[in-house]
Amino acid sequence: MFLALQDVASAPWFSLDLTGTPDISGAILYCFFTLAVFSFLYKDNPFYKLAEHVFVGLGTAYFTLQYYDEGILQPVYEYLFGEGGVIEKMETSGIVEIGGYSVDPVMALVFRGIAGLLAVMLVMRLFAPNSWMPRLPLAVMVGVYAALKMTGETQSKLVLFVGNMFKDPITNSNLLSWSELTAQPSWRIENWEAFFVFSKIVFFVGLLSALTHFIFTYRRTKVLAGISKVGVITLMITFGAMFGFTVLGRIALLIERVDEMKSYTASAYSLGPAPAAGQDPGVLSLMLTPPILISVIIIAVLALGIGIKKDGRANA
Amino acid sequence: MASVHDFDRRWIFLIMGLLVVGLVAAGISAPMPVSEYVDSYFATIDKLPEGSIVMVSADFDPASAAELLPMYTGTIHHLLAKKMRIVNVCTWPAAPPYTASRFAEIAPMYDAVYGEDWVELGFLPGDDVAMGTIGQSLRSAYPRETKNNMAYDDVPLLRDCGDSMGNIELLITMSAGYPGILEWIAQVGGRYEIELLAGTTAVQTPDLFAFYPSQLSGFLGAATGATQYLQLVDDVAIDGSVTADKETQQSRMLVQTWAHYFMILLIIVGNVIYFTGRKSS
Amino acid sequence: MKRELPILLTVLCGLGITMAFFSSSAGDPDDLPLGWTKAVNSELLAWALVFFSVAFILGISNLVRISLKTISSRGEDWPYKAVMLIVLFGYLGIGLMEIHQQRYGFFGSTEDAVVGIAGQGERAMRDWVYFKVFVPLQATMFSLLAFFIASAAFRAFRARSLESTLLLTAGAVIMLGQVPGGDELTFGYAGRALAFTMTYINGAGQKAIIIGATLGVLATGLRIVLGIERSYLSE
Amino acid sequence: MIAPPIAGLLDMPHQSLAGLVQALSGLGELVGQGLARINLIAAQAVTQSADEGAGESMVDSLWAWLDRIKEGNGDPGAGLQAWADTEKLPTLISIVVFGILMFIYQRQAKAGKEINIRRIAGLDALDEAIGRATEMGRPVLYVPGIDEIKEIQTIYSMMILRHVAQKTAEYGTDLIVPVRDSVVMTFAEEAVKSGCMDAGRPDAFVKDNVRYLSNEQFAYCAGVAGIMAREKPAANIMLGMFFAESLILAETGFMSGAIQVAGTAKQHQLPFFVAACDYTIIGEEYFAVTAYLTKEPGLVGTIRAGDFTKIIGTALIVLGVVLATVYAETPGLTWHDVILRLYGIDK
Repeated sequence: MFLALQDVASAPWFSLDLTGTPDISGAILYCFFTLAVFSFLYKDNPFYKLAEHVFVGLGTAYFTLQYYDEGILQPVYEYLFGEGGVIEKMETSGIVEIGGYSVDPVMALVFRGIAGLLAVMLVMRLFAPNSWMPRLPLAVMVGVYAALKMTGETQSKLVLFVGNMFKDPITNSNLLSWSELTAQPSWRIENWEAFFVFSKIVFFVGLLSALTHFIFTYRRTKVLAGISKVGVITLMITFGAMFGFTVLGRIALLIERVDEMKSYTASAYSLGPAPAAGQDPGVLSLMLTPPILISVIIIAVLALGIGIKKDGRANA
Repeated sequence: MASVHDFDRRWIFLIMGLLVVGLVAAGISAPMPVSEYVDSYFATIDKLPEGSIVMVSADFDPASAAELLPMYTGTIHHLLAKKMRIVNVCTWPAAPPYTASRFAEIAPMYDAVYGEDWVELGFLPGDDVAMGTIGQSLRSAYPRETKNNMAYDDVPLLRDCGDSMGNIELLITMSAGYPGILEWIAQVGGRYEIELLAGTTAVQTPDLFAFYPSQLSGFLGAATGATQYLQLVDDVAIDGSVTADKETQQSRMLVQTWAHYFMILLIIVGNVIYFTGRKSS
Repeated sequence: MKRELPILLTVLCGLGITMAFFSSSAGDPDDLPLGWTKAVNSELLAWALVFFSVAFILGISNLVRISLKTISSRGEDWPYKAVMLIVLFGYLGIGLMEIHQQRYGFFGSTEDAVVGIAGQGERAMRDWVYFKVFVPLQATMFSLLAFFIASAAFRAFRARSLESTLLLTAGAVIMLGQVPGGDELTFGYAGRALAFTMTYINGAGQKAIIIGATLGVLATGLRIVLGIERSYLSE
Repeated sequence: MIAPPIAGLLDMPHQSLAGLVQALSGLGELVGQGLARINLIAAQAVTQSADEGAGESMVDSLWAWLDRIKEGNGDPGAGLQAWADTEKLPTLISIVVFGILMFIYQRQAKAGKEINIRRIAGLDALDEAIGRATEMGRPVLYVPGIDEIKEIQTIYSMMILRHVAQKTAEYGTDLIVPVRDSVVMTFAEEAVKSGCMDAGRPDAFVKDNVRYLSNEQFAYCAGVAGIMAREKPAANIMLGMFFAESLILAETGFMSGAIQVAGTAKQHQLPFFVAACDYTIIGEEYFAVTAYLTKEPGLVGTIRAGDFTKIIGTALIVLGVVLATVYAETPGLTWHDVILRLYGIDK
């Protein structure tokens, strides 16, 4: 069979070793959840609902564990009570470094203690939804992150960003990626100096007109509206180009999915009787591999479901 | 003629699905020409002396693994084949299982020893702040490694790293989005004058042209880049260990081409329907 | 007081972080007059991480509350909600056991001899579920985009007006230029058009959006840090 | 060297394309030559003034003065360097200048100076969408993006949510808010509650309609897709920070027949919203939403300050490009350094 290209000698039913041959029970789960999500393309159905709810449960649990470890155990428990932690330093009268700055361990304990107190206040929401206490930790978070973003983004996306634009002045051709682009075999452009200049002008006209489009409060004179129109054109080409550029990445995802499914069509994963050594496993064996078996089941159930009840909820 | 809105888009889904399944099943592959960015990515790793310490940051999750995992695998093969020492970090919470399983599979091929030839430091929360911390002091970012929970100074490789980025020759990131390569450039690349390489998804690739080659010594862009890179790595990796991966990638590029043709056909058909529909009404 | 205190905290924390950002980092913080701001910065970030992590309790309780309500009233899709809760707490249970076992060791294992629940590796069970269930779900959900991008192109790429014609032309040319076959088909012009459009037009459009948006971030951030903006805290 | 522009057009079909490109190049070359000419003249003028001695010594003394401020009198721990990160000074100056502008315009607006905001189609559509949901008796779905509260777009989305909640409470329409993060959930609850309060209908707040789904990006996405498919909201409002899930949400919403308004300042996701939604609020427009909806003078003043900054910025970019061009052609000039360094460029 053309599908069973690569053959694995034998697959165990269950194995925690993630580097060896995947186990059959895992393969069944893997194929089921993949195909169940794909079934959403046809319409909302029980398989998708199951996959969705499992996903929500599992995703929440996975993230909770990560942040329990990195956000509670490490910065609170390990930091205070762990090996070389604040408490140990208090006994040995050492010094705690916070962000490279030396702090008395008692102070460090007090600071983290306040954090713990505020964290408890946050959880108070559960018991007293209208209490003012949870607002305190929320206020801290907003203050911290708003300041972090304001300073960081102004620096990187405004000041340095605008500054760097002049590093490729109009007439200097070896400073921008133009000559580098020509080296990509499929993206070659002859290194015409003048065309390069022309491109730079396109760039600056596009940039300035698109910026003008985002002026909101000045009266729209004919000139302003005209420049803004050029800006809209630039933005539309930008969107079209980005859309087209993204296609490659998105289709790669689908191909990888199909490839993974294909790898489970090897006879080692077949639920049917094992073929004798050196024998062609046959069509039945292939039909009984997880991807094909499960997709047949899903398609059959969905097709029957349509025959039985037409509840008008198909999302056409 | 049916109007555009009456058309059941599930036909498009079906044709797209069948096209991809059919072509993947056929599994035809052909080699690709290698672009400059990929060449320079490969050369940057290749030219490093034996035993150099390289930090590899896995900044992706299963969703982007389709694009980035082949690059990651290829890079690990390449580094270990060249006898580099790898410090592995993650700024995405869903990445560590991937890195662990990759190393478990690849390291034995090159007789690499944990703690000496490679070390896994695991996930560090805080996005770009975490990157800043790593740049400032690796020891305070990771008091312990993640695999065996050993203290920083008990690991020979980390002892050699010391505390600053100074002993690390190269930083490679497999970057799926935020936080990723742009944040590494801002937080570490610019401040510590360390050489940077990146593997990125298609969506991010256009952002990177501006950084090459001044701030970024090379990059692998999307599936195209991964394919080209694996072609190169195949020659240095231990006998044929990445050949299968390479051929898979090559055949995937062919599927890509046909899927793109299909997209363009869709646009043409969509416009024909639109214009004929408008005339008749 | 109850009204002003949160705003005061926001302003104080905001100013602290801002000061730390601009204060000198040339040298050891201990020797610098504003070195303490680095400590404030570092400590506040740790706080935020703690709050963020603790808040998972709130999210999970919201999820559980709504699900339990549905289950107890036998509302629509209640069996699925039950499955979700089982998966959630099952995985949490496995994970908590493995984390504590790995770090502090219990059930007879010591810290040095880390033994997972099934006896293989420190996070064996967690990773098994991760690779067999989490990975296919996440990757497949993402790969739905391959279909949606096709249908979105089919619907939106119509030459209705000047703008949509430009959108469509740019998209189609870039798609051709991206794949080796498409580039050859157009004698390499699609590839050149791709390079030109991505670098210069796309570059200009994106930079304009980024600059504009950053001004918005600056304005909003400044209003919050200075305590002018309060509407997010139900003032 | 450039071939004669027209010649290429007469050749084979695909070569004629090359001709077109070359013709454009010819145009570019003309412009380029013109610029080079201007450069030359400007350069000569500058060199002359430098020869006269005034320019150079002034610049030199300026630099010396700045260096003294920066480094103090050689003592470690003295001078500006010990207090502030001198590389970040341009950022500090930008923020302070913007802050001053903001205060000036806010005062002006509050004093009654009329400032109008131009029409933004996507925002007019917000009302339309909520109205339609009310007519159909179906809920409104508000997706506040998927980022955590650390993203300013998310904080801002909470402010818009308050207005949307006010509208839906007035109309008596259900508002479903699925959130990806627990902290955002608490903010969203507060915002919806306050919105209902603003409308004078505190009873309209339904706690179960603010739903935490999962911190996992695509698990959240799967959950929202499920809500769209099952509860069939008549209007989907998606405002905030979005990543790859944008198109999954927008297409699923389209398939369920909802009217869709989306807005984000994340440039990567805008193409998908433009393609799949009925109305899109692009980039900075997103940050003008609350000002546009409330017409509150303080907020409008902030927008005005932003506009003014853009005008200054545009002028600076033009000036900078001209200077950088001149500079590239004639190295050795000194006074450009001053302005170039202001933009954060070291030669």
